[in-house]
Amino acid sequence: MNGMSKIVRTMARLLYPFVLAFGAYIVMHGHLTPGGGFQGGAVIASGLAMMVVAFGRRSEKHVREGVLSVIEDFGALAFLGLAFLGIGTTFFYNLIANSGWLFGSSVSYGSNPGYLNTGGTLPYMNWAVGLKVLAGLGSIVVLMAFVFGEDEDEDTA
Amino acid sequence: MKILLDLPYISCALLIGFGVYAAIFKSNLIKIVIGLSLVERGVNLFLVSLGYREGARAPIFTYAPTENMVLPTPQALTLTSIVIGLATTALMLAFCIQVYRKHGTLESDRIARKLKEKSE
Amino acid sequence: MSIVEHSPALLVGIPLLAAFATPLISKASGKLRDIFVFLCLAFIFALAVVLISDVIQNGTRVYVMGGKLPSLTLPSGKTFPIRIILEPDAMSALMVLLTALIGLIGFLYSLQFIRAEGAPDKFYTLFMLLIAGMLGLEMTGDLFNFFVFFEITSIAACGLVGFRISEATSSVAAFRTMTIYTLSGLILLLGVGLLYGEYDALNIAYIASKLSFSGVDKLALALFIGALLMKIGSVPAHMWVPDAYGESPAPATIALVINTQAGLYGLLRVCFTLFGVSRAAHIGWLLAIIGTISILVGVLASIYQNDLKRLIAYTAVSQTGYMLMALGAGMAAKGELGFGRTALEGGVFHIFNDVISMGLVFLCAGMIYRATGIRDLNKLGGLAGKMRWIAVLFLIGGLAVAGLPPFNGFASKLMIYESVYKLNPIFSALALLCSIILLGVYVRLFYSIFLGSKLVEPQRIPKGMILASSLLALLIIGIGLLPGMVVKSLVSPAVGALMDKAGYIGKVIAGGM
Amino acid sequence: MKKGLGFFSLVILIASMIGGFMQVHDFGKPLRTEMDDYFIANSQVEVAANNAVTAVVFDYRGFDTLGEATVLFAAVIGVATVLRRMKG
Repeated sequence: MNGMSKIVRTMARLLYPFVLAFGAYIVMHGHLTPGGGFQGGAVIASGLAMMVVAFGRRSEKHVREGVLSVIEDFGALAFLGLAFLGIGTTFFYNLIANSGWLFGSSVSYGSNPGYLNTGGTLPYMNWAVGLKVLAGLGSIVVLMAFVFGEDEDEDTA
Repeated sequence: MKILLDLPYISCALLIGFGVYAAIFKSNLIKIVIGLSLVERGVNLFLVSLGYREGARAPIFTYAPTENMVLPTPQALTLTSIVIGLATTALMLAFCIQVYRKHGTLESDRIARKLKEKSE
Repeated sequence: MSIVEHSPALLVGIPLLAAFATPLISKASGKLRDIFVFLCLAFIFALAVVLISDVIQNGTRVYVMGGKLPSLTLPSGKTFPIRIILEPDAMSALMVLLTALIGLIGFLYSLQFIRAEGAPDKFYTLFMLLIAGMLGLEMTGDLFNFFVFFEITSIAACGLVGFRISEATSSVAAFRTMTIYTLSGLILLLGVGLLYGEYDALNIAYIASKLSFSGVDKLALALFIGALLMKIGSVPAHMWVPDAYGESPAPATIALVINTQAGLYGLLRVCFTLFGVSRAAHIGWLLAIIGTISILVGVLASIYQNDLKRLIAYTAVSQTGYMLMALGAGMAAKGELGFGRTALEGGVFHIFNDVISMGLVFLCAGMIYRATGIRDLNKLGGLAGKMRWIAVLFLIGGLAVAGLPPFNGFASKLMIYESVYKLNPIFSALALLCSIILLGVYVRLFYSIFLGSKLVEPQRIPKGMILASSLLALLIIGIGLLPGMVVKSLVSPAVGALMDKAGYIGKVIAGGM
Repeated sequence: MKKGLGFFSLVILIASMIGGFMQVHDFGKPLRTEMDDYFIANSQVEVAANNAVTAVVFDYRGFDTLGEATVLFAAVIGVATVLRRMKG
């Protein structure tokens, strides 16, 4: 897979931080606005895919499958750990909601402007799942993009 | 008139029907994957349209009036099923890549012929 | 917090923990990973023993995911469950025990098997995911959750089928298997959607208590049955079985065998709990007919096979047919009338026996392939001299599959013949005939692999693989000697739990406070 | 021949499915909503989340989401297994 022209590469480099910021926003506000860990993670992974398409084989050094798979494992373990957090009561019990810890303040029923410091384990889980999805989708993209070696590239492309 | 009101259900049926047709009668592996994706989209559309209430809004309380919201469960189910569909599609495409690497083609009858030649 | 109370959640959580942590740990050290996976599997097995002894003593358990109490199934003042509820009854517990056992034996076998295949970390991860998916599938009491675990097992299983990338056929086989699995998963999801639209609920017990058998309900149930028949590889969709069983590495194949039985468990759950055994008579006939055709097709196709693992895979199709026939006959007799209950017990007992004996045969086939690198029966021969112990193990497994007296397969097949004969003598006669042909097939197989002129020089087989297979052989002989005890202590409670629809529903509906 | 058979079965499949879907409740008028009304009414009080869908996804049906994350994990491992570099 070869990279694309200089114009595309420059635009991709310009857009990349915005895509990342937008994805992080969606993950962070998952419990308040439409979106959540999966959606935000997918947005970030699409940013990774954009870089892979624009830079081709040159991006292989920066977006490494090994690093992504470690991030994915950590995301999955964090999600499972958050689920195990409530095992004193039941598996998946939302221990932090309405407890006063970080993300633990309460909300009353009805419309409100949206308070970030709410949701209990939900924001933590959103972050865990977001990490997992961005790394998982990213590593699928990387694996599929670079599956053919340099020499095979010539005759199959 | 009822037919027009139930248009989403009919489009689900069409999507699922065309998808199953492609998955069974096409010989190109990529087309089979496309067919299965179509089926999955049809089922997802069906799930999401089950939860619609007339004139209702999304079940999110941020800056929104609280009366008349659509059902949240079908949306959650659809979200789950979309991710599952994505995962299956990715894995099937990986198998397609591997088949292409091994046999140099994606036509199932040609692959079958090659395998037969090899075993003889 | 007691471990008994939380055992259903831990039985899913621990294998998932093992699966997620395996890639990280194997980056550090391969030996550490082996120890870690073994400890997790041993813990799962211990939990399964705890669960089954508790369930048989105290009846069906409920575990509410994320509730204020594990047993608080309904929210305060309401009459409907809102959270996901795990509901292992005696039948689930039996399947869980079997899955944990096969997981442990498959791991012991693969310790020395998989190192030669490359990428052991990925193999163990997929293996643990498959085990986790099956454990969840067997315990869940929620329809959508059932679909999710169904898909976990499908994807992990297909990853294992395509594991041997050096062989030209494995990716084709994996693609075919994946097509069938995906289609069956989507059909299942459509059925779940139909029932959700009708009752605004996903809990199996709650839906079963409300089910009115309108047109939509019947359509949904038909979709469930169709999807699960595809998953277990009965006749109209049996073509994936030889592909999948033939191409996967041996320890993965035995996990696939129990995965098929987990699908059969889902079919039982749908027929007995959603339908209720009193309404399932015509479905029973349908299943019995499909089962008989599966037996015929599996046995007849196995005669013409020349590939070792594909041949055994076709006999596995016929074994699934025996279970379907027995369970269908039991349903057709509504579980009463004297022989209905025997048929159900025979079917469930045969699930147990089939996993063990089929597993042993597949493990032996894996060792033969490992020692010679050949799967073509025409090129194998005269291995008995160098592989005496494996020849004995293979003979035990083959005779158990064919259903010869001293082994476990005989006990369950006898129950099946007796009871099915009272429903319809033709089914029973065909099944008996096929068993005789099956015996012929295995004798021929044994002859062409182990006797005759020596065609290849086998390599040495590591001790761990032989040890794991010997454990299964011990189980076969043990169950064959004491079938009455196993039926009484494990199978009979499972069948009782399956037929007790009111008890299953009552556990959820009466759980409010 | 094969094409005609395929077209015929396609028409039958779609017609029977439309027939089945027509028996489902009318679009936009669900028959029962008690479980979902509970989620809408209680997601803010019990889970402290404004977004009822996220409350369902991560709290009430969190176990499904764990399964879903596992499916994605399995797919990634599966892709990595199938597309791994072969020795030699």
